[in-house]
Amino acid sequence: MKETQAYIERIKRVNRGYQRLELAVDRSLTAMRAGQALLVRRIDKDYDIENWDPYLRELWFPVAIQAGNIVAVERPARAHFVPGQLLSVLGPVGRAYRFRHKLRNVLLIAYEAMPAALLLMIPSLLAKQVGITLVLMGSARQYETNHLPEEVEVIQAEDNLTWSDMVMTLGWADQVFALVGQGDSLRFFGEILAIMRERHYDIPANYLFGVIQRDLPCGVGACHACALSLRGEHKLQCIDGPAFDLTELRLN
Amino acid sequence: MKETQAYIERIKRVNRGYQRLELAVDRSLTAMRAGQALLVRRIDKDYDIENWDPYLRELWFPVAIQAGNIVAVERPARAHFVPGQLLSVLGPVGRAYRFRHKLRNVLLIAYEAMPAALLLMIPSLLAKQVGITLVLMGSARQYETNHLPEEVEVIQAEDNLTWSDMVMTLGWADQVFALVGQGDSLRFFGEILAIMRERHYDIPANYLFGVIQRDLPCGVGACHACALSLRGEHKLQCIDGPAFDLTELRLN
Amino acid sequence: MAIEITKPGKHSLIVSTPVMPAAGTLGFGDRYKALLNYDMLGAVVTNPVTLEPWKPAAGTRIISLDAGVLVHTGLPNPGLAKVISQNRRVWASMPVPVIVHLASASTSQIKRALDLIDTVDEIAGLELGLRDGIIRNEAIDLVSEAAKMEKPLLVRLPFYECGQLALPVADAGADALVLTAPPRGTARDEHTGRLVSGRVYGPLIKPIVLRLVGRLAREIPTDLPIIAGGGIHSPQDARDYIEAGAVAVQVDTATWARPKMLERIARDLGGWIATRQKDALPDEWNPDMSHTEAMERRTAPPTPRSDPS
Amino acid sequence: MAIEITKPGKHSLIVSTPVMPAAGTLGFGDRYKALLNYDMLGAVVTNPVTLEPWKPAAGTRIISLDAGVLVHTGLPNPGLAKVISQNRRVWASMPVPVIVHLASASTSQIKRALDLIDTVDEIAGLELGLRDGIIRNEAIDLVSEAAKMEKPLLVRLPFYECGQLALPVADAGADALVLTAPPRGTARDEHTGRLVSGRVYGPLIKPIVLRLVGRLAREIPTDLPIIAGGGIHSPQDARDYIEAGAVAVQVDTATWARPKMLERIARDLGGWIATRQKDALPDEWNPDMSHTEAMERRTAPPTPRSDPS
Ligand SMILES: Cc1cc2nc3c(=O)[nH]c(=O)nc-3n(C[C@H](O)[C@H](O)[C@H](O)COP(=O)(O)OP(=O)(O)OC[C@H]3O[C@@H](n4cnc5c(N)ncnc54)[C@H](O)[C@@H]3O)c2cc1C
Ligand SMILES: Cc1cc2nc3c(=O)[nH]c(=O)nc-3n(C[C@H](O)[C@H](O)[C@H](O)COP(=O)(O)OP(=O)(O)OC[C@H]3O[C@@H](n4cnc5c(N)ncnc54)[C@H](O)[C@@H]3O)c2cc1C
Ligand SMILES: Cc1cc2nc3c(=O)[nH]c(=O)nc-3n(C[C@H](O)[C@H](O)[C@H](O)COP(=O)(O)O)c2cc1C
Ligand SMILES: Cc1cc2nc3c(=O)[nH]c(=O)nc-3n(C[C@H](O)[C@H](O)[C@H](O)COP(=O)(O)O)c2cc1C
Ligand code: FES
Ligand code: FES
Repeated sequence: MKETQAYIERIKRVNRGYQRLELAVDRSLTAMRAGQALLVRRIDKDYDIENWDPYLRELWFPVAIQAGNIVAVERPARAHFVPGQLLSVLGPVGRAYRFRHKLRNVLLIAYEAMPAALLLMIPSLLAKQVGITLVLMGSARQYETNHLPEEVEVIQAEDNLTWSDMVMTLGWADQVFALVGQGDSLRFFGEILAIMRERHYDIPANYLFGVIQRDLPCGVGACHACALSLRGEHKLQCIDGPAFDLTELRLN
Repeated sequence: MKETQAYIERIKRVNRGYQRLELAVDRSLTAMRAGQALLVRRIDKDYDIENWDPYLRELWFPVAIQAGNIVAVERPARAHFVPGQLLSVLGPVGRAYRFRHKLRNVLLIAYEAMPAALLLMIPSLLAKQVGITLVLMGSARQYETNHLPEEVEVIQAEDNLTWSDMVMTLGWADQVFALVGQGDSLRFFGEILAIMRERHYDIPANYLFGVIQRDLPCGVGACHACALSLRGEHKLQCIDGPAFDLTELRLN
Repeated sequence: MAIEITKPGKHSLIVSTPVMPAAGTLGFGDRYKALLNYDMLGAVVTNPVTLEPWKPAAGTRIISLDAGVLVHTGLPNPGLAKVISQNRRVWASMPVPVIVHLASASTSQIKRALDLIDTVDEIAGLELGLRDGIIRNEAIDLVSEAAKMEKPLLVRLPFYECGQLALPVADAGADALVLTAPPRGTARDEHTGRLVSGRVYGPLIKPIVLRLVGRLAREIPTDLPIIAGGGIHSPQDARDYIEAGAVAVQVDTATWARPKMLERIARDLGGWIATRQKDALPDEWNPDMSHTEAMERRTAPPTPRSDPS
Repeated sequence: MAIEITKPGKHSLIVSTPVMPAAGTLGFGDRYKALLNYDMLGAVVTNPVTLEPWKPAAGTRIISLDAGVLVHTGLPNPGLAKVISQNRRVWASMPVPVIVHLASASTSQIKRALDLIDTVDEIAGLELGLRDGIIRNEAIDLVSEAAKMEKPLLVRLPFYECGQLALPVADAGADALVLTAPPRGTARDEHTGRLVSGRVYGPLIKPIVLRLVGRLAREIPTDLPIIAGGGIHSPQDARDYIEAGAVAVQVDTATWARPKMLERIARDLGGWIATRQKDALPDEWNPDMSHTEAMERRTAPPTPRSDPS
């Protein structure tokens, strides 16, 4: 965890809703792994002119890490960015996802959230011949996936959060990462868990992970505003997350 | 007084401290006269994303009005502007300066204020063969005047707010406009008045005008935050100003 | 719509839209007529008026804050009689009820003020502003006196004391509570280096006052309407106050920064505008989207044009 | 510098810089060690601790506001005994005094807490946080009980009640007053549409609390130090509180948004930095100007580099 500066080197539209920003970052951040994120704040060239609106840093998950200290992220298209824009960056925030030793098939779910936090793992998993299925649920179905590698199987869930072949997809997956949107994150997790339980009577440990991406005021484990209860203890999204075993998380 | 939109068409550095912005404005604003100003606020293309910092509009005095609905202003060089930037504009604010019928020589004073509010009158007065002297006092002496027409005589006042030939300059002028900076505007006026009174035992009415440019919360005469006392009555900077007869203004 | 913003009975004041300016923001008359459409408002509240003339405060009175502003005016006004004589024709032509805000008075001043106000048909109601730090008994005396009037009586409570005063003021005869006056504060004038006292305005006031309103709405008699205000900067801010229990809202300094926002909020809460979809294009119901804006979305660079309204 | 931030006498607590974090912003231990230099601070105040463990609040607890944020945590902590055992080694290695913040207690809890705290050498002082809405007699009881401790006792007063409580709390034995806890508020979570209650933070809090501090500084005994905080976002904000009568300041959520600002304020008020000229180039005393920034002023585009400190 360090505070460094970055600047926006290139901006590219990836689909109707999102743009891809390529950030020239501090070298240390190119070692980030899938699951880790940056807390970002625009800064002025003249540090004395500080604008406090917006107030908190935004949580940006890398979708790719490239040569030349470039970290790419996806941001909503309606936000205004310009190449050369300076950013203050806290990172890396959080822990890398822990994959099964002999992972063969992974199921990724994005529910009421754009899937950015799940994309960085894709190239390396594909290189290891891992099969990847991405299920889009709720408003995530509006996310267009044409720019993703064609090896990724994309499924649009129904309104009731199921899809055909669901039992098969679940049986086939060795591990599931379910990313949910802000706000009612715990309720979204609860819904996913309920549906999984219906289809999959016994959910083993280290199988179903919930990935949470609420705002993080401090990002360093100080404010405890991101605390979650797991088996009696409290854990922090920013330090222990973003992925938690859904069977251990207290959802109310 | 209308609310219109403008955009920044061109940006040019005029000296070390200031940049000139050429604004493409609503046609009605090209009829503005010296003394009148605009209340300006940057806006986003998407009006829903509103940033409330800074909160109030800034008071911008035109320094030139050009063909093609262009109004030019001078702003501090350290502020960041980009061509194409959209602005929300309230204007015109205030009354035009009233010049003597047979004006031959005018004395302009800028004290703790950059002289922008005094510059729009220059071309038309020069065209009418009016002699113009510009005295810079206090921090206004840092304002570089190379870009002004060479017919304007520029004088740097001493630290005690006087200059050599002061009695002559004052005697020679038919009218004086003394522009002061924000904050202690009334004290600045008091100092100028005191020095004038020493040199010029009897200051006639309609001779010495104080020009004030404090922040204007509403600009339309509603909030009364810009009220000044003149001969028992209260007058508003935004409606009745920016120029007031200094001999009538209550300064404490 | 017909919304009763004061207690039912002979005094009741009915507006067609639950949105009005806060005292001190729109002037005594119709200063904003070129910038917003008064038809859309529910009522107009005047700047604070006092029985005797008050002079403007001297020195700096406006301090820019981060996302806010500190203002101290001294409430300059030429006194109630003159405010009435100067503005009654404008008030008569107003399409909506005019509520006069009377500031910081003594009971004897209130007596004299009522004698004036009750004779002026153009005044639809009185909003009495209680000063900060006022004690309970003084507040009760003032309100009891003002409640003798024929016209409806709104009472604006100070920020810190609103919790303590709400019930006594209700008992003393207020027809509606206005919650709250903005909090006072102190800030440094960057030009002079001096500390300046005044009232603090900005969007961050809203969550603070919203909580006060929500709590008080549960405590006061249900037939006593609350008109809420403090930091309203968007239609959603206004709706939050309604949801917290207010029957109407007052918009304060947002109008200075962005004049059409008051009208936009009024159109929204008055049912003139369907809640706007995110990403929808501007339309005629969106009064602060000028033609320039609408065009700019399609072509670049835009041709600046004046706002149509 | 040597600044006494508690009443002179056996309890007095001396810091070298009049700047510290507010409770709840820097954690229980040294979570910010990678981001700021603790040497520069005057003291560290821990997150609120309770005698028994408290669980995190459920649901949304962070709402972005215009130039501010609303936060509700439920003050999760594993209870005083565990906080001590988990952190005392870190506290021992801290270059500055550690003040433990004890939240919302009963007198019996305070008794038990003191038994624990008085045995822990790594704790330099106790900050007792009085809950919002606390009544005078309860506050007096709590403070009288806590004042029996050997270590210095700071008492943080709630926002609305600070005026009423300052003198009784001083009489009851507080060694310093901390003014004030942030105001509570209610805001809408845009994701769920629900109203959420919590504390309101942001720069607009500062002028409001600054006025309260200025007034109270004139009312309370002159030998009772005030530690002031609320909305501090710049060295000037901090200096304003000192000028208003505080001996030291607490910086709250500015640290989250911009971690080095706490250190910058501490360096500034600690005499480590000459007041920076407008337009001066960044220098080593300006800890939040990284190399990247310094270079960017001369060449473009910049080569991003990590911050040196
Ligand atoms: C900084 C400060 C904050 C206070 N906060 C509160 C509070 O939130 N609620 C409360 O009931 N009492 C508060 N008080 C106490 C209050 O001043 C009186 O003790 C209380 O209102 C009883 O009135 P009184 O007749 O004793 O004093 P009064 O004669 O009514 O008031 C004495 C002085 O205190 C000022 N004052 C009164 N109330 C407040 C207030 N809320 N905030 C700031 N200044 C005030 C008055 O303007 C006056 O200058 C505060 C006092 C101070 C100095
Ligand atoms: C919205 C609101 C604002 C109030 N503002 C003030 C104030 O500024 N100063 C003041 O002295 N009294 C205020 N009160 C009145 C206060 O609640 C009590 O009347 C007073 O503190 C006397 O205490 P008590 O023993 O009657 O009530 P308590 O039992 O102490 O309190 C009753 C309830 O009111 C809450 N409360 C107490 N004080 C405040 C407060 N300041 N702001 C918000 N909630 C509070 C408490 O948390 C509790 O839930 C306010 C009350 C409300 C509802
Ligand atoms: C009887 C009386 C007369 C007052 N007259 C004035 C006045 O003429 N000018 C002034 O600045 N303040 C005057 N004040 C002080 C005002 O109470 C105070 O400035 C006012 O509340 C301003 O509020 P503001 O800070 O919101 O502008 C007067 C107060 C009283 C009680
Ligand atoms: C004895 C006691 C125990 C409490 N325990 C909890 C708890 O475990 N979790 C919680 O969310 N709130 C608890 N509360 C409520 C807290 O008072 C309240 O949430 C706290 O003040 C949070 O403040 P915040 O809004 O600043 O986060 C408890 C209150 C008391 C009096
Ligand atoms: S964001 Fe502050 S503890 Fe996690
Ligand atoms: S700026 Fe509001 S009355 Fe002049």
